[in-house]
Amino acid sequence: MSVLPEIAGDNAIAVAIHEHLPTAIVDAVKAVDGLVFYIDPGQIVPVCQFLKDGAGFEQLMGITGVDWWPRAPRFEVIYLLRSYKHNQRLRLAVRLPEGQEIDSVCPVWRGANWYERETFDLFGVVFRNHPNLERIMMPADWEGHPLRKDYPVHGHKYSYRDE
Amino acid sequence: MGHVPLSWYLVLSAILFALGVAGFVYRKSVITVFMSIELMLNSVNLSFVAFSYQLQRIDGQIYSFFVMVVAAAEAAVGLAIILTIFKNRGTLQIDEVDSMKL
Amino acid sequence: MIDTVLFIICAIVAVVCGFNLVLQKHPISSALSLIGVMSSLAVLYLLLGAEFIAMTQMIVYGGAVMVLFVFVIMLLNAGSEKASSKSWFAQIAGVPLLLAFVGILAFLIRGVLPPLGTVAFGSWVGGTAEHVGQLLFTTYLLPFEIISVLILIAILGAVVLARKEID
Amino acid sequence: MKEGYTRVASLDADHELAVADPSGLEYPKPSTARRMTLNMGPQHPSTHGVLRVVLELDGETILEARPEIGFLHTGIEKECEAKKYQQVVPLTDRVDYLSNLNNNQCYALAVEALLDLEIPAFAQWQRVMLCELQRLSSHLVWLGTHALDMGAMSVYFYCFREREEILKIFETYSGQRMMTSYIRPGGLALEPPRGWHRAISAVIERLARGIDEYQNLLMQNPIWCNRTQGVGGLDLDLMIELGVTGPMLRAAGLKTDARKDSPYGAYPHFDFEIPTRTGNDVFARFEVRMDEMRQSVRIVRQALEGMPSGAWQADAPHILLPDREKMKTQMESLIYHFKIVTEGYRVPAGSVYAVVESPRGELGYYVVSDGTAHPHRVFMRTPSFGNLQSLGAMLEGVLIADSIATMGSMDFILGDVDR
Amino acid sequence: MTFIIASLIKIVIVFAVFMTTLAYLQWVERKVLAHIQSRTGPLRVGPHGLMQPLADVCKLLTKEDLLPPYVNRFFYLLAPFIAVCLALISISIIPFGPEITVFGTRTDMQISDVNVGILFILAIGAVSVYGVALAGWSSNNKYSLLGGLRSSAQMISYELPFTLVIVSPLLLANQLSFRGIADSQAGYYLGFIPRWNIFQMPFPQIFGFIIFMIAGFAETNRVPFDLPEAENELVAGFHTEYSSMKFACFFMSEYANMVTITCVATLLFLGAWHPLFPAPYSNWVPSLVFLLAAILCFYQLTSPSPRRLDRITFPIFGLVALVLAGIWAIPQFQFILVPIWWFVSKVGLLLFTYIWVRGTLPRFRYDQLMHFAWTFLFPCALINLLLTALLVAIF
Repeated sequence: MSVLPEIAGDNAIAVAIHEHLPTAIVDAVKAVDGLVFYIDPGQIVPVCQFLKDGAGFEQLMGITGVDWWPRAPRFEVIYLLRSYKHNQRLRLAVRLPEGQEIDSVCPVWRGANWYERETFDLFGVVFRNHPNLERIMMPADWEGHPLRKDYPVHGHKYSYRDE
Repeated sequence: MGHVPLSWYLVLSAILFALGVAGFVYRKSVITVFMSIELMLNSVNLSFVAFSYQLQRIDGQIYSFFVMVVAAAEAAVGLAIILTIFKNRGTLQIDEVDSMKL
Repeated sequence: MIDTVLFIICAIVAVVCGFNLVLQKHPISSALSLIGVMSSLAVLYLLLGAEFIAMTQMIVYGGAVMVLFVFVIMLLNAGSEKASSKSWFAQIAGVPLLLAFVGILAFLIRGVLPPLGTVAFGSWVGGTAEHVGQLLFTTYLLPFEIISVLILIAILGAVVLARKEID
Repeated sequence: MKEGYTRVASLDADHELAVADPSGLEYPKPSTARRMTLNMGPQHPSTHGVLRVVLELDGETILEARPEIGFLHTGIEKECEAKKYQQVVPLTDRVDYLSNLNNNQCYALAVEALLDLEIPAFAQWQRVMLCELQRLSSHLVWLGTHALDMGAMSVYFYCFREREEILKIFETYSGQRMMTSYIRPGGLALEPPRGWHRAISAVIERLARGIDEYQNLLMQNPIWCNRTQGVGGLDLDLMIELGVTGPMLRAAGLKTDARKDSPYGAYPHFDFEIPTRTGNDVFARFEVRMDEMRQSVRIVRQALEGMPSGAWQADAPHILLPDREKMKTQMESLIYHFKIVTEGYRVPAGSVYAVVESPRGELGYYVVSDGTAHPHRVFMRTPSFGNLQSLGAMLEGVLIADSIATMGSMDFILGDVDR
Repeated sequence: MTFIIASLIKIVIVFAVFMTTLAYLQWVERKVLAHIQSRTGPLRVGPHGLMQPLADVCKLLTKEDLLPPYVNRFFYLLAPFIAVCLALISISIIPFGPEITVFGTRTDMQISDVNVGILFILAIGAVSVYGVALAGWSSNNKYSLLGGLRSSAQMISYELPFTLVIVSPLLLANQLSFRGIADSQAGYYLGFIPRWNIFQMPFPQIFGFIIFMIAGFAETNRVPFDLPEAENELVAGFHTEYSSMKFACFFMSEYANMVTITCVATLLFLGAWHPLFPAPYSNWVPSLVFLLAAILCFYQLTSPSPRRLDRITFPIFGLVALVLAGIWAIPQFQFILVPIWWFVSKVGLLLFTYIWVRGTLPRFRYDQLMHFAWTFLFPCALINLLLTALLVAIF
């Protein structure tokens, strides 16, 4: 039985998640606009499902990544949630080492589709069970993931072979 | 040569009719076969109008008018049938639409 | 003079288009050829003094029937015909038989029929709308009514056949 | 037509199974689903940019629509990471090039939150006023192009005529008509020009009349109503799930607006309403946007009346470039100037997600700072991206012409989608 | 022999005037649209852009003539030819004025008077679908194909109300020739109500006229029925792949069809060249109108104009109008010129309506268009015809 991080102790949403999925929240950080919960990568789908059904977060505003290279774990995947019922916003984050996959939240919100594709395209984070994990911004035959910090920003390499 | 003999019209009609028959026999697409029938009807119409001129009576023209109307009705139904055939079989080749044949 | 020239031009156009109809592989070329035949026939009708029939030919055949054909060909995007096996009889005997048929007809027309007159453009205009209408609504009233019922039936049949839920 | 139609035997598997031939003879399978694949775009007059929509058609009915994006991907988010904080502002202009001030504003809010900077009231009110003018101009472009898509040609010219007046105001403010970069972290880029009050009042009075005129022009037109009513609807829950925000949700009856839900800047001081409709179709979106324009006019009027006096920049010499005159006369200012231009300013480590209501919906900037003078990550949660995601679902089973109406009513900007 | 020479002269005149009209119609359209949309329209080429049609023609002629590689070449080239030929043919049987005597030769102001004129127009209209349909099909482009299909379906659908509504004036006139129909509309009820077919007893054809105009919009593919070329859906519809002169052919045929339709409307419903007022007054109306135009031109000089060129052009236009007023006031010319003036002004008014509508209305959706044709226009035309027939039979 893990304990809720101290900083999130009096946060109603965190407590609710904790009651439902005791090991889900691994960390919490105070950002300028509120708390950010760090979720265990394996439990992101149940947490999201709970937040959508139980806590009224109807909408997924976006999914994106942050590359902390060369720090490890390298990636953070950020989930921006929105509740119209309670007029709340919530930010979830998942720390992800390079090479590790994460479950897609498409079954929870259909709108995650493009955001996950974009995160995959630009960061190379692979989402398991995604219905159509293809490049969305870059051409289909593009090599590399541009928003990674180790992506070369100089030199030319482009092709329009595909489409 | 001042005027055209009426028989020329009739011969033209015969030639067109023969061409229609040829199309009907040789073509393999349902739609072209159908068009060949129209060609035959047209050639017959020409004879009707030519005879009407010869006899100085309009009855021939009336007949050709009726032929046209029947042809129009026939075209409507025929093309609907062709559409249906194409929907069900995906082809217009006449020898591939022969399930009635034993 | 002028009607001879017109007849020869139109006859040539009609025959060439007729051949084209038979020989072209693509249905749309055939359809266009058929329209060519019909237009030249319309001119011939005018020469024969059948104004109304000539215009009806263009309106009904050119404007309605053939548009339907073209429309259906485009809609189905029917491609060119595939060459397929023809019956040996048709291949060997078809063309000679047809030639013989035309020859016999020509012989009948020239030799057996009582001598026919010549066509002078404008010498007899019996086919104005007034004349045709007069006859159509008196002598031929019954056939006219029957044929309108036929058209109605055809329309209904076409609608039923072309419905989407055909099966 | 060599490859006009891609003939697909059947859409669904069970239909193919249904083809059982009693006679056992082989003949081609029935092609009940004769589909045509139509590439709408990336070069198409009605996709408003380089959107590509792959349409699977049965006749003129759309069976399936797959929007494909990325043709305008400029890598702005990557570029931001190479820039200093103050250099990012011009990039935000280019994201949604029809509502750049809202983007500026959102980025400024994010950076100001990280810096914990207090903005003077005058600057805040000016920001609100300009953002609302921007909303008006953006909606005017939307109305014009939307009407043009439907074949109503004249509305386009009327709308662009009015928009021109607004752009002229922006020009007097910033020297730029479109890419203003006027709202910056810490305040405004320049002092508002002399006579701004008079100029804006004149424009806003003209617009107030114009809006009614255009609405009457279209709303009382039966063809327009027929084209728009009952077209392009989608279930509200599904829209929310797909990430739709802004006028499209409001047209479906959900009363949501970031200006009210999470008030920012000077918006709490203003009295305005959130227009909603329940029609959930192209027509309802049209009405909502027209009403929004009226509300914007109302806000601008309030701003003109109650504009507080004060500084147009925060008192933060280490962040904001000093006055040109001061720089030439005061040593301290010169040092600040040198430091800001060469090094930029450091922003405390942390992250923030700032939200504004752009004309297209909720615009959010997620900025992560690692304590240096360059942003570590700038993620733009753009409304068009989320809205466009619902296009495929909206277009199923409608006619091609409806797809044009629907796309017009979504009001997406491809720069906003692809970033 | 005189017949042939007279015919040739007429053909030359009609062709020249018709082509110029087509070119300038496009200038007028651009100007009118521009003023509806608070713009100025063409201004650069010549005063008030008056040389614009010439520039357009030069431009279209000198543009590169593209032949896309995947088209069906024969039909691709044939289609614009069909379109423009058929569009130009129909003008040959339109009469522009009454029978006149020039240099001792009695002749019609018309290239040829066909007994079955109306049927001829209908026949040409029926066949002119092929230009559009073939263009759409042969371009091997999906947008073009959709445009072509739309247009053939639309033309067939609108052909019906169009034809039905034409029959009613024929019933009133008991004629099929345009000249006969025009002549049957001469004269006045009670001395001042013209016997135009829209006022004709026993059943005024005002509804017929409206239906005719609506169907005419559809037949000519104009807004709000311009679905075959709806540029926002189908890029440019059937002529997407056409450039240069071939595009110009389609363009020209559209305008030629417009002119033909308005001419037919004038002949069938608006009393052809018969004036609105009885004879002695009507002869002076043209002069009065030109005089008014001249006064307006000179009056414009009093207000400062934003354009410097107006100071020169307005007096010139005023002078031209004055000269025209003078010409129309010469009694020896009036018997030719006044009927033409009335005919042209009616046609011009209808053409202006076309342009006006284009500047105002949005476009229909395809199914709405079909629905409109079959469930509204067609029954209306049918009822109109039945009522007319009934009343003609009774009285």
